[in-house]
Amino acid sequence: MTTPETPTPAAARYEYGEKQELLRESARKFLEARFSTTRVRELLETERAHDEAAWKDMADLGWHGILVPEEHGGVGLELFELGVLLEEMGRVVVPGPYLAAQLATLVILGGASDEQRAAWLSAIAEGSAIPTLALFEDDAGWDATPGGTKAKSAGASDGFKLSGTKRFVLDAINATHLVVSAKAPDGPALFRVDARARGVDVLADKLADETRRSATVIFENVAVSPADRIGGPGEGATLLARTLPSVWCALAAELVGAAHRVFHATVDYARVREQFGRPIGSFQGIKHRLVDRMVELENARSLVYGASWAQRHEPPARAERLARMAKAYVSDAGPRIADTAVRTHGGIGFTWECDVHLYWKRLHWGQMAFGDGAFHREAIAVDLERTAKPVGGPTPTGI
Amino acid sequence: MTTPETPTPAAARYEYGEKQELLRESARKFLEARFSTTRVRELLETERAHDEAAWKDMADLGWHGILVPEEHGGVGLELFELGVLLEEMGRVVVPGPYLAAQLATLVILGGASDEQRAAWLSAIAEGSAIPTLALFEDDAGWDATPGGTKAKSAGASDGFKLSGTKRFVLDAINATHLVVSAKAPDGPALFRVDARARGVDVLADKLADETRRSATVIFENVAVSPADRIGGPGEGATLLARTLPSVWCALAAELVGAAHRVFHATVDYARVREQFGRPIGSFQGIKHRLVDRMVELENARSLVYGASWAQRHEPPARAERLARMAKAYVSDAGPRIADTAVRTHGGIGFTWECDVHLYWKRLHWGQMAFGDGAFHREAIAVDLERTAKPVGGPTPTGI
Amino acid sequence: MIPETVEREESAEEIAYRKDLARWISTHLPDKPSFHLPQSFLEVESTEQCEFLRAWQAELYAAGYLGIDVPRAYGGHEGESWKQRIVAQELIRAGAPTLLNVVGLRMAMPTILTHGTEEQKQRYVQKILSAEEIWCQGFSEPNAGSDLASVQTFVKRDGDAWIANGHKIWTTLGQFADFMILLARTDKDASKHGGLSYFLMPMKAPGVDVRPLVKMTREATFNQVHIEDVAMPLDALLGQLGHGWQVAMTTLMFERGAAGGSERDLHAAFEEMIARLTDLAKRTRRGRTRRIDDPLIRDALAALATEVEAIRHHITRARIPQLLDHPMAIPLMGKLMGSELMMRLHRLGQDILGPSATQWMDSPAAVDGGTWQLAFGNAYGPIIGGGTSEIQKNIVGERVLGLAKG
Amino acid sequence: MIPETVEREESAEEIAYRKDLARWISTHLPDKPSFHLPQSFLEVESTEQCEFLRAWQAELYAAGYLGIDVPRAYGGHEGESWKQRIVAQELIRAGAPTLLNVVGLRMAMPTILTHGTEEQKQRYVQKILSAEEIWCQGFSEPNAGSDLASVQTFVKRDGDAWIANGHKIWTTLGQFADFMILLARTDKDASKHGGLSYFLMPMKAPGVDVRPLVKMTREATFNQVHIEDVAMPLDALLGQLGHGWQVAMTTLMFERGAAGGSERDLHAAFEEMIARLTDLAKRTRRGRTRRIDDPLIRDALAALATEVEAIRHHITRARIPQLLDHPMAIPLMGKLMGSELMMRLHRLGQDILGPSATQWMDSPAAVDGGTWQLAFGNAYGPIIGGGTSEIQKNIVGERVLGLAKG
Repeated sequence: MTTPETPTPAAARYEYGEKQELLRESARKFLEARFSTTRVRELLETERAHDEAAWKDMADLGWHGILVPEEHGGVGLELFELGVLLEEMGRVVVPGPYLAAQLATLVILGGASDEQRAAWLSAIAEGSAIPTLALFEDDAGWDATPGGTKAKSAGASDGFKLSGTKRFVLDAINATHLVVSAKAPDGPALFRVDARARGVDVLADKLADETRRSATVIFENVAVSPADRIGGPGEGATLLARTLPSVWCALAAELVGAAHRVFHATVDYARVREQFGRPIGSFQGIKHRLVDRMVELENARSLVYGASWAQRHEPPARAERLARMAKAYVSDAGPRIADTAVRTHGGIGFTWECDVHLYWKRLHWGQMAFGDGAFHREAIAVDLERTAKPVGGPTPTGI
Repeated sequence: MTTPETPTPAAARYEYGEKQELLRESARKFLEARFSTTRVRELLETERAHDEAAWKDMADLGWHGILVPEEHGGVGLELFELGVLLEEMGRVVVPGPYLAAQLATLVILGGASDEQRAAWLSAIAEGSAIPTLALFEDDAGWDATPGGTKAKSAGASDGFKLSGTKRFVLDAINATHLVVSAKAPDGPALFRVDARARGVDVLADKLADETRRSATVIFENVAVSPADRIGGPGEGATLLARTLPSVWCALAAELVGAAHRVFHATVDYARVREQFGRPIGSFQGIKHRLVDRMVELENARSLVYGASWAQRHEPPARAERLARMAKAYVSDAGPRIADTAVRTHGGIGFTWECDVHLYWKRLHWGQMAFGDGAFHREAIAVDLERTAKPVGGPTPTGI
Repeated sequence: MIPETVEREESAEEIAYRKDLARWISTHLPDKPSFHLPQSFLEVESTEQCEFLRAWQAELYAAGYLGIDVPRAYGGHEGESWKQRIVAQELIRAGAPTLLNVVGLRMAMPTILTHGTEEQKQRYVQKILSAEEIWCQGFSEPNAGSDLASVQTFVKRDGDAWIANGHKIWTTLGQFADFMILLARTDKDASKHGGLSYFLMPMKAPGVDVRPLVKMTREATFNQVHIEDVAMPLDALLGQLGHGWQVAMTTLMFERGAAGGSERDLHAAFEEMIARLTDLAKRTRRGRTRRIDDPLIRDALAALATEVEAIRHHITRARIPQLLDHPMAIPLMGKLMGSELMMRLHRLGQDILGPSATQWMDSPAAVDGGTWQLAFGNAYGPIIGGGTSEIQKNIVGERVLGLAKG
Repeated sequence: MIPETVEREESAEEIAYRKDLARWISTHLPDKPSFHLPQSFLEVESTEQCEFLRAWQAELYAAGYLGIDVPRAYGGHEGESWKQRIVAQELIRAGAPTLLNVVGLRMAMPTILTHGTEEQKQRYVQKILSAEEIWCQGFSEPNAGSDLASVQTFVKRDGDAWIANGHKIWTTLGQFADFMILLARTDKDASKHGGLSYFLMPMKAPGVDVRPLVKMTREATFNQVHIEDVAMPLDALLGQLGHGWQVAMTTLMFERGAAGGSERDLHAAFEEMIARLTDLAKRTRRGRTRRIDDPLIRDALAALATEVEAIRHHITRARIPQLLDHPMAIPLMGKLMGSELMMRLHRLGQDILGPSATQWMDSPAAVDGGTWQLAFGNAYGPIIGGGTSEIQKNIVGERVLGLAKG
């Protein structure tokens, strides 16, 4: 019970070896060099917040194709490794469409046919195609059940005509392709639509998180070829149900990176800032709150790692539960950590000049994106209820 | 904007004058003399936890008839004054049926006919009749909607036959009369039933709060005379709806007294107990938590005073909302204050010897009694929704 | 519109005053200007905003609705103070433009009335009420935030003048202000608290350099003020030399609402906020479900409404010494309770909005023009300004509960 | 019953071990005795409880399920430590009686194995495993709770003996114990921390007076121990003279789970707790509504299940140094996180129960015999014992985050 742990067989759990650590180190080096907060602040003043030079260099690093199989020009890593990369991106609150493209790629990889993979993936890996998810609607929840967007049949050979309005489409203004959910005559469907197609209208949002871009996208009789339907007839909803958990994990990984960075910057500040002749971190009012946030940050990280691994290695119901847990937890812990950061910094934490607000806004954006905590917890409760077995009284408290 | 407040006309708001302060002072003097924690601990070891000598002395003080009009031998004060008295009782975690009797009296006063008042009230004021409420059932909520308890007609002149099971009947073992809700052939009804009537079976609970007694009461074909029906045919539910808010206020007043006493005992302990060469109250970990609890305690007190006053002086919907707010708030604040008391006392706070647990248990009992916070908040939300008017954006934060 | 909940507790005189006032406001309320109007005095950025609000305050003053309880000798109306509170409430309820010169009204004026000479009162008070002269506060410094007594700005006597040098920060309205209430060190050898004095510094004097600071909301509404050899007349000193700490505490008492009826003003804003959140939840949806129908939202809304109601009843209770354990308990906890409650109300607003809470001002996808998000960000102002919540908890813990200093 | 969630991460060898063990437990589980069995070793009151649990521990040991990773020389089985963890998990899942000699197993044994002489290891370890000798802890004193280093119990050398005098408190199992791990002052002139030493004190020696303390649950399960001129042999000293603080820190590290795999044991208990709360909410009602159908309960349950899941993944992550900011971050926060989470789980249990949570043990109206309420009250034990949550936060803040001492 007391001697150090003997490692259990490596195959059974995620390992974090040289490959992952190399990826992290090179990512950190690149991102810190290219996305200093000075640079991030420059980019957020631009319309598209998209650093095209950095984007090309990321292609050389293989990042766009991190999930794309080698036969299509990618590096064929898994969600877990994408998470490592996104965590680093979150640390520097990277602007630009990387997250959007990877989230869409997760869905495409989950449903594309061999032909589609051959046709689409190499451009994604090169960075020349930038897909994004256009799933949400005013009258539909975060579960991406298709709402009012309809794909009418436009005759057998002509494919579909797509009409409807999608909200909160991440980086729509930077995207080359939109992955759109819609109700087709034969059931829920998912389409890949050229962002520049006739009838696609992108109305840019203005986000509180200025490092991000999103938009409302209106589709008006947009012609879609049958070759651009992802998944078979009627499979759109199940395909989303299967792939969204990975999307949540990836998003949560990015948010954990942001939370991690702003938390540790806050700890550093509490160590040096003095008031009443002492570092403010020596006051329990500050110290204990920081420890509470540390526990939350560590919980979030462990959940994200575990959930990311689970998407490939655990049964779907458990993988989904874990992904929801990771997203739900970081949805709530992120803003709390950001709040502690502002409060601990005092007046300076409330200024534009101090970087804290960049993280505060990113973490509040993340709270809501792809479902807030309460949304995911309701689904977790369904799963808990489903799997609970009849048992007796409480477990002991002093074990 | 800045000079001291000019008092607004006294008639418009509750005053707390000589009468109330005299009542409080005499109550405190009597209760501290007669209900030291040594005495309370003796009483809780007895079956009925009922100090009959003190009960008789309370009659002489006029406490049993505090709400009973003077023409029936009482002193004819209001709920606000009863609250003052109950707050003092809560301070010493008084055992015995006083609370139970007053809660039932509030309901009786709200619905009894002139004949019933003449017949019943003087015995209550004397302390020889001890009524209690028997309202709750397994399958009914805290709103006391009659569940499975039925009052069958036993022929026109013979009154009713009552059958059913009531839960959590406060001080049933000390009561002489039970105020029972039931479904009569002509609608919801409320009856006063002799606790010793044939067919009444009292199964004592064992409560975590050992200063309290409650029971499950089973009624099996209990004969009830028509003269013992409180309110007219079909009026049982509206009568309860009208009187329960006063019951919640009275209960909340008692709980505020308990919370107040244990909070200030905890502050006193934090001022004298030293660790690391300093009073523990000098550590922000303790200090800030105590301040948080102080704010909650003060909120609870103000809500209880305002709600108690409102029952007689504000329109029913608002009076009900305030009563629910007072009970909901103290339901949650009470256990938090009790939790802080245990934690601040450390190991000693977890012992039987230390009085903290008496309050901890009373406040946890109070959390659930007559509806927990969530139960009342749902009803408050209904009222908020009903009364909300269409308005615009947020109010300013920096006013 | 007179809310029934207030009416019921009021005398006929109060009700009549409220009705007259509401009528006056409804006929005098200025049209919305073409530019964005700040939600509070903490958010005044542009000269056009400043002048618009200055005119509105002047109109209120001219109509007898400001300085009601201030002596006539200093420009006031020498009336009953409850009227001033009703004015504050009704302005909030009517959604009237914010008052501009709030540092003057809530901090400088009461401090001058308490500690000032007759000449100082005559010189300054009326122009505060009329907004002819705008005031700002010069307490905080980069290294004196929570630890206010460690200010380093130094004022020395030089013949018939005081000469000030130093660096103040978080100076709201600094870019428009005519005067600053200045806390400065006048004796470096005295004790930390004993070496301070309190001045009324002209902001337009040579050597005052106001540089904007931008908030995380992108609003440039507070400033750094660099003070270099600024000369002040001898009567710029308020109170006695070396008594600056005590004078500053008076200011903070008034700022924190511990000395006026400002809980009551606050309560009107909170009550309005509950009404607006309820309304927001009724007109927004998640999927096809109205937010007001989400039990988690309902529970949170009811819980916050309960706390708002508690503040209302604090006001009634605070009149009665026998119902208070400590005379300062309720006043001293006001700033802590109020600022944190307002933050939680705004957090609930964000939860109600859900994904549209990610939208900023004037985004096409924003609800109510993104003003909920702006106000949410700005809710940090009252939490951090005037002593953080941690400082407030120390004050309450030590002064009210008698706990030892840390 | 092997829960699928654990199985999936395990090797074939682990799965096989778990299956064999589950089979062994199911065939050896003792019948429920006529008396109440304590929910944990913290709640052992009577001799019959003690002897029942002693026999069960002895049986587990004899079957090779205790001391798996302890050297054979000291009575162990010299096996792989993952097996010991699986044993802990399966015992919880099977609802087996609690282990009795937990102070011995989790505190005394690892400390003796770390700091003891060969003779001490041989003398004590095997009898801890077999529960032949019961241990208790003698750290806290009435005036040394959070401030442990201020203990005043004094041990002086007298010829061939150590003579102890003092007063210990909160001594769980003290009434049954054969030995106490004793932290005492041996040098009054040395520094507060430097004057302490660590002893293995025989409890049956003359001068040891054990007086029961009753908990708020009415259980008499911990004690005050008055020590009056108690003579101990020279080899009762563990570690060096004057190094008691360091040895005690080793003990606390093991107690707090910072040094073994005890998060994993804990996780099994937490996971089981989620299952039991879910089940409780399915079989209890408020009015006609199942508690599990209340959205507030659902949300709280899912939130707690998420935190339980996080603990599980801490274990996986803690293997990988690159994924830790500080090597002690996860171990050191274990006690804080675990004890507070268990309290919150129990609070949710009370919320689910609602009015029936007012009922105590064996009340006819109690659900599950009132055991939820008993366990709720006892959840304060782990929060306060072994260093309160405030002390834990200081430790984590200072050692992991590098914040200055207060």
